Amino acid sequence: MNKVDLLSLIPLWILSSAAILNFFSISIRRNHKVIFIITLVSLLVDFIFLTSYSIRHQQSVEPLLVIDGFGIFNIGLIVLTTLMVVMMSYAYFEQREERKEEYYILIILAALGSAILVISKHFASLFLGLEILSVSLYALIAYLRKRERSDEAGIKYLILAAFSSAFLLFGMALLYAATGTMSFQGLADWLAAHREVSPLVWCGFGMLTVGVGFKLGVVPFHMWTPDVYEGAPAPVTAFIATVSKGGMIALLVRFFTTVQGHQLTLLVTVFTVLAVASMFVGNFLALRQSNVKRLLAYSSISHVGYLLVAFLAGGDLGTQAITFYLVAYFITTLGAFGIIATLSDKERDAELIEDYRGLLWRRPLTAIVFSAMLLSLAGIPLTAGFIGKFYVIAAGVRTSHWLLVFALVINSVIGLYYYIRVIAVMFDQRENVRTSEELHPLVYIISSFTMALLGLMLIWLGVHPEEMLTLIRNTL
Amino acid sequence: MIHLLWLIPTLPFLGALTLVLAGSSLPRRIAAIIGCGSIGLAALITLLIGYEFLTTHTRAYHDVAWSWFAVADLSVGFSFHLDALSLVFLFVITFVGFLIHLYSVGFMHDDEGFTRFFAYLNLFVCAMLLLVLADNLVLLYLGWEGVGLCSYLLIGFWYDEEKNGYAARKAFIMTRVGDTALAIGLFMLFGVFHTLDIQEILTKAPQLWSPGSQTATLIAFLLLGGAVGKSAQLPLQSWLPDAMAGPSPVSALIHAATMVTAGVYLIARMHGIYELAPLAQLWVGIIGAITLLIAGCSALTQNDLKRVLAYSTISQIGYMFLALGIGAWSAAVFHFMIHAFFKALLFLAAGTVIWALHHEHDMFNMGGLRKRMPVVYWTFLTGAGSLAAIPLVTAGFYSKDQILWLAWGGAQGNLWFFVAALTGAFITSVYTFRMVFVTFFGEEKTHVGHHPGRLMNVPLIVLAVLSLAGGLIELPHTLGHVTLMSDLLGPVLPSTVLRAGAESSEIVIQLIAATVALSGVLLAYILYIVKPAVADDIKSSCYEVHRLWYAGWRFDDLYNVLIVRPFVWLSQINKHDVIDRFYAGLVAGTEYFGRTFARTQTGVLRWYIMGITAGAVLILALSLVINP
Amino acid sequence: METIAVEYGLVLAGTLFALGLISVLVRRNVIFMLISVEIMLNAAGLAFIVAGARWGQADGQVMFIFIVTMAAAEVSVGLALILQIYHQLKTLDSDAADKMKG
Amino acid sequence: MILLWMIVILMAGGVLAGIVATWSTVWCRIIALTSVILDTLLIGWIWAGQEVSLQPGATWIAEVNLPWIPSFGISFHLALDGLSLLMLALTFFLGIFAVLLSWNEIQYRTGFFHFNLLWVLAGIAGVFVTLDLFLLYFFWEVMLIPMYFLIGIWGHANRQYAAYKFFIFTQASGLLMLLAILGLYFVHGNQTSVYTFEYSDLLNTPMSADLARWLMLGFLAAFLVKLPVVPFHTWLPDAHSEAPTAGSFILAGLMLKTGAYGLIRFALPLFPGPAVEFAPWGMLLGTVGIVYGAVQAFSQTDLKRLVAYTSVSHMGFVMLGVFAFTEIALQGVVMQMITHAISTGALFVLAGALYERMHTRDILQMGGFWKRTPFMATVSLVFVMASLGLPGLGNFIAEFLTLLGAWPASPVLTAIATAGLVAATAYSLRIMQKIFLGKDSHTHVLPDLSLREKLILVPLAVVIIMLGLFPQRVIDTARATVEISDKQQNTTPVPVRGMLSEKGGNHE
Repeated sequence: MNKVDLLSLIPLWILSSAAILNFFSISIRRNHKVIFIITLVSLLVDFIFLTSYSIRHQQSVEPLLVIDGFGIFNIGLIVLTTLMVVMMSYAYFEQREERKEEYYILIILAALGSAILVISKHFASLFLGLEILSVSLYALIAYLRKRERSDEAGIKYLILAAFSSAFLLFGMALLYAATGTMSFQGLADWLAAHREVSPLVWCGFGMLTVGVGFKLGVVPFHMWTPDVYEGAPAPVTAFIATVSKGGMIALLVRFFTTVQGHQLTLLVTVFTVLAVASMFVGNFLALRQSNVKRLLAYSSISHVGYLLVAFLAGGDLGTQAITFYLVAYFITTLGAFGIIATLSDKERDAELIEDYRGLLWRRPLTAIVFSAMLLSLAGIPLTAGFIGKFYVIAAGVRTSHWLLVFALVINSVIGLYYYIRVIAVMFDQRENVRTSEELHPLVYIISSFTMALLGLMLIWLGVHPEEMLTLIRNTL
Repeated sequence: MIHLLWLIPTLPFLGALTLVLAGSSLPRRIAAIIGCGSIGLAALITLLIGYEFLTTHTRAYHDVAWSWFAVADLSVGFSFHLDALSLVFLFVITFVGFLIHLYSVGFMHDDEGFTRFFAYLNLFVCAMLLLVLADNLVLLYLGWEGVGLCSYLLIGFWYDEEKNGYAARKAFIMTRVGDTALAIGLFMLFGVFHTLDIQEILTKAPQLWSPGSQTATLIAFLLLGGAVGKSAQLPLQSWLPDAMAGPSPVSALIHAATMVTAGVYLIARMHGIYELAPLAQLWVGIIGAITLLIAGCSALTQNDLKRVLAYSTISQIGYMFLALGIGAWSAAVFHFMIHAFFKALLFLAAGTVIWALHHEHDMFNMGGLRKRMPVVYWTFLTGAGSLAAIPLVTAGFYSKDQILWLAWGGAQGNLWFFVAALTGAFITSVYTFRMVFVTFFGEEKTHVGHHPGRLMNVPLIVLAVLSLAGGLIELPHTLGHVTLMSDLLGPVLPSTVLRAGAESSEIVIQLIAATVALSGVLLAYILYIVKPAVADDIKSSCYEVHRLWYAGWRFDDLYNVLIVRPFVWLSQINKHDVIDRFYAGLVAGTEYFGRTFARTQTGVLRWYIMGITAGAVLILALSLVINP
Repeated sequence: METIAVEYGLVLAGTLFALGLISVLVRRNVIFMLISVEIMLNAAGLAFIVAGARWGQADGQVMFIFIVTMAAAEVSVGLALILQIYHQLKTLDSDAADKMKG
Repeated sequence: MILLWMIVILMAGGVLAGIVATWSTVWCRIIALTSVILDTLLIGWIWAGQEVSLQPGATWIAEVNLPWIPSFGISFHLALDGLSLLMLALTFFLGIFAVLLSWNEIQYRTGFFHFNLLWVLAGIAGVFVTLDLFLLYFFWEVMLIPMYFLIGIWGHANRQYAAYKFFIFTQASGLLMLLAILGLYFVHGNQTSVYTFEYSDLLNTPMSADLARWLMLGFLAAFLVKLPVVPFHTWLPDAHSEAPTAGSFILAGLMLKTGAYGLIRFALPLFPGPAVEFAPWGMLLGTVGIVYGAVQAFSQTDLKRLVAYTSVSHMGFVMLGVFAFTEIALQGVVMQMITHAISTGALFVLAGALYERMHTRDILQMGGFWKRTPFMATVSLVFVMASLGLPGLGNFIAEFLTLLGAWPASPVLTAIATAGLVAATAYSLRIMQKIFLGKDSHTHVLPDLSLREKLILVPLAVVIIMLGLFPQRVIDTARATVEISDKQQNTTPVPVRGMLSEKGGNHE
């Protein structure tokens, strides 16, 4: 590992050093504000540094990592998202008496793991990134120790994650045993070389899929999603929904494009089945859900299904679609959970649909932003979600995956129902007063600033997506 | 002068407009002046134009108000066409209309809807004038529907009576059925000629169609459908008796003198097509013949004064159709005019009686009015005489006799028609004088409330004079041989050809007709003056027949069973849209799935692990199946 | 000395994996579930070793060390969580932790 | 550019009204009103000015074409021709009354209401002028959301259900259209390697008959549901009966027309071949709609529901006319779009007025109101007569032309449709009968129309009569468009039409 490699990994260095810095500052003196600011600044710096990379940057750290446009873009996305999460976390944890500081260390580490994930081109680095992400997530999910549900979610996630990563590893091992290489490229070459492939490889791919599928939360590996979403603190949920899933998808895209997954009928079939299943099951489950967090969890399942449509469509258009969809979906999800976070109080998160009755008349701006987010999830014009969905459908139609496209359409109609239901509740006349006690106004200013920012980005991307589109185009 | 033609429909329209806008705020005097004045002026102009038309021997006058609408090869103008035929109708509508307006001023004097009444009446006259003046079928259709609307409004004039409203609705809907046929006829005509200008069609038709052409026949039948609806002929006649729910002047103007004869006008107007469709024309005759008989029979059994008149109207129009059917065009128009006179007279007189007896409609509760209301009595008598076609003195004799004679002697006439007409004539005179005797003779049963003023008497007298003298403009050449009417109509309507060697028998026919009419009167005299018991005996002896006739041959029941009930039933059972069930089903299905899947989310860790394992197994199995 | 064929190694690893899996399924005690998962992980590790041996590379063993380290980390966090659970539920029965469902 | 302004004015006005409302509702209403009136004046000015370019073969009266998302070949392309001109005029004209209607009815969340109201109008106006398919879908959706809120927040008792139903029906069909649009986009792109959503470029894109058929169905789905055509109509009665008066007014008056407009502007010209194949079915659907709607209307007791079904029936004429492919029929359709908007809209206004007075929409509880509300009765008479197609009123021209034009295409169906007019008479007179005629056995006070209501209804009545007597101006305005799309059809082989007229069997 030479100097250039070290230099090219600076974004990762910044993250890890930020974590360590926090660590020390805690050992000196616990201060929420300080930690918060350190985290904020380091993330900002990281992001700014990333923007300095040229779009066509291509630098690989043999044999594990490759830093290219796609990777940089996704790291940037991850860092930015983490930034948002951190910003909304401050108010959220300020209300709670737990020791808040370690939270920031964990979240930075998780971000780091996910960052490694998106630039890895080797099973080892994949595994490394994945585990850094997962282990810090275990702690994050169960961070609010006082909450029973928090712990339950934590243990569930831990066991299942470990279980699935066992599959992942075993799959890797099989592939390694069969092919003798663990780098994606090597695998691709091997596949190109060997026409007929041994069952060993197939099993390898199969088990790999299980591991990946779990992280993505696609049917039938989805069952953890609602529980974890519900149990985890709102900001953490936002993080899981965005960074951890997004990182995995990015990795999947890279893996597939390198090994030409679209030639492998098995993988295509498997993922088609998973996609369709996820769309339907996710939406059906969400239909009669009265807990907003769970509802969003189920909707995320179906959204991964939508993403897989673009993923299966493949090609440049497909990848662009995925990337754009991720951006839109990140903004939307952050917004949604951010609002849940801001509305939450000491005892519990504002997760029951009843908590939102008549919100429009109590806190108009919050309500409007939230409805904007929901409409974006439903893919209604003027929002980023619409362009994203449009892009995905376009990719599907382009490669005439009619089955998938129709499934998508049907599901977005079903999905409409429950998104609208939440909105309807918010716009309902009856006003029930549910006031959380006042905190320092600054706290609110931060979180509402974040919300406003997200809302604006949402609309901006929906109305004028041109810049983002071109950016994505160029990164690929 | 003639260029003032456009004023004739415009004046009533303006009258109606002002009355509607002013609303009930207007004092009655003013409303009356506006209402009658507009028609009066129109009548005056009509007379002047008519005079000029006759003196200058104009064949036709054409006047375009404005181009209504023009699309592709269709171009419809809001334009008028005046020729002899429309002139006759113009005269009747405006003149009789004016008299009836005058009468109404008295009749409606205490009614709260006074202004509204005159508004409708004016509007009606306007629409009717448009109908007869229209130079194209679309404008004619406008008038056609317009009069329908007014008739609806006027039948339901006393709307707080639930049943009046329904009678009105019935009238509108039944005529609308006919109108539908007419409309389709229009579409076909346009499809063939690419124009809806009447004169153009009439000139083009012979060039395009050979006599008996299929299309011509079809179109002719469709037009006939329209005519049948408006003129209350078989099978759409049953609305007219119920239409009597309206005030008497309305019955006089709309349901006797003018609107119901629109069908006659239409067929006469489109005679060119019927000449090319002999089959259709024959059916016009047949319908007329049957209608005049069954309506006559029903008239025999009615007790309500106005219903008798209503049925008699149906049967008289039947005569006109018969005349049209045998190509006796001018005879039909002639009878129309005379009928307008005496039937308006009869209705107005009957109206007066009913009005005087506090809305007593049943004539068996009247009687002995001869002395009480002499004017009404004498006028009514003349009207009745004219209706029963009492020989020589009455106009009705001449008009009806012409039809009878041509039914026998006309080229298209035949024995059946003649017999039917003759029987009809007999029945007519019987029920007419039954009416007269029962109402005006015998002892008084109901006390006369208030007596009609001059406003109501004058129109009666004028109409009485007309229904006596009106016949003098057209006399058979056996006596006098005056042919003003047929000469006038000559240029518009072809004259009727006689069957070879039938000329001689005309006098015979007239004698037969005269005797039949008189014997009818005699019979009525015997049954209702000499020994009324016999009448009751007859009634009770053939009770069923009596019931059947009384109910107008049960056509209403028939239609109820065949059309109305099924329609209502259908719409009722499907009130909550069966199609909606399908979508409801979809929703239910989705929610079912929702519940089912929700049950899989148990929250038990091992269950989740199970799920993952199952998925893994599935995938591995798949991989072993699929791998190439 | 003659080497064992790769297949046997893999079969052994597979069996181990299967055993671990089954015991995760059948066990209700959270600690035992954790242990069983560890077994599965180690099965994967073994598979790596075998694979590595097949190709005569060190990568397999490297991966194994990774796995062991990760496992250690996981177990530490896991045990901490299990402690919490025990405080709240007063039991280690995983089925007791089913507050969240539907 | 002026087109852009019209839409911007509405949107800006909406936002402004929404903000102002927090201080003064009156000013909010005034702002809304002025912005609509402003647009009306603009369009009126255009109409007055543009005599020349209405002639056939003329270019667009007004056009604006800005790049929007070039990487997809999406441009913000609006253009105005005769048809759009009429529709815009209608939209803004009715818009005024929509605002006036809510003057008293809406006392609750006034600002947000007017925001939605104006945005619906903006969306509709957009649909009427867009020439970019992506933009079409965009506006198509933009008009739905505010409408959803209008129904869902200010509606009657069962509003939520109605709102969902409306939203999901229209959304589902809209998405199918989106699929079709994308399909067309890629078909065109793959052949010419020019990826664009531009209407004029996508016209006569060569493609396999099969594909064309599917794509057209995608478009039809959206338009037929909006129209609505019978199997897909069930959202309409609920939406209408639950929506606030202004909502029903706009739904009936404008939103349904977007479906008709879509058929004429997009579905037919883009897929001439399949359209001709579909024609007999289209006409059949239309006829079924006419009869079914009429029968349904007759049995309803909820006044607004009844009127809703009458619109189903009237929209049947649109289907019938559009797929007859004759200039006369198309003119009839255009006329129908306008006159139906006015007459049915007015009927909803009356229903609203009655509801304000009696707090019920059940006509069985009414009757004999003529004595007490003569003015209302007279006005209602006008619109009832309009809805049964009485000559002299606008609807007659529309229905007459439609039927006349449809006759050569399919005599049988036309005959049935004409017979449907009898049913129309039945239900129309039923309205009069139940509400205004009969015994008046009611105690509650029933004032006649207020000045504001007169201000709304009298202009509508005048317009409907004017359209009945002097329709030529409208016909001329639409001629250019109609002739184009008519030629468009006639250039393509028409086996169907021959077949159909055989059925009539009356040509010598």
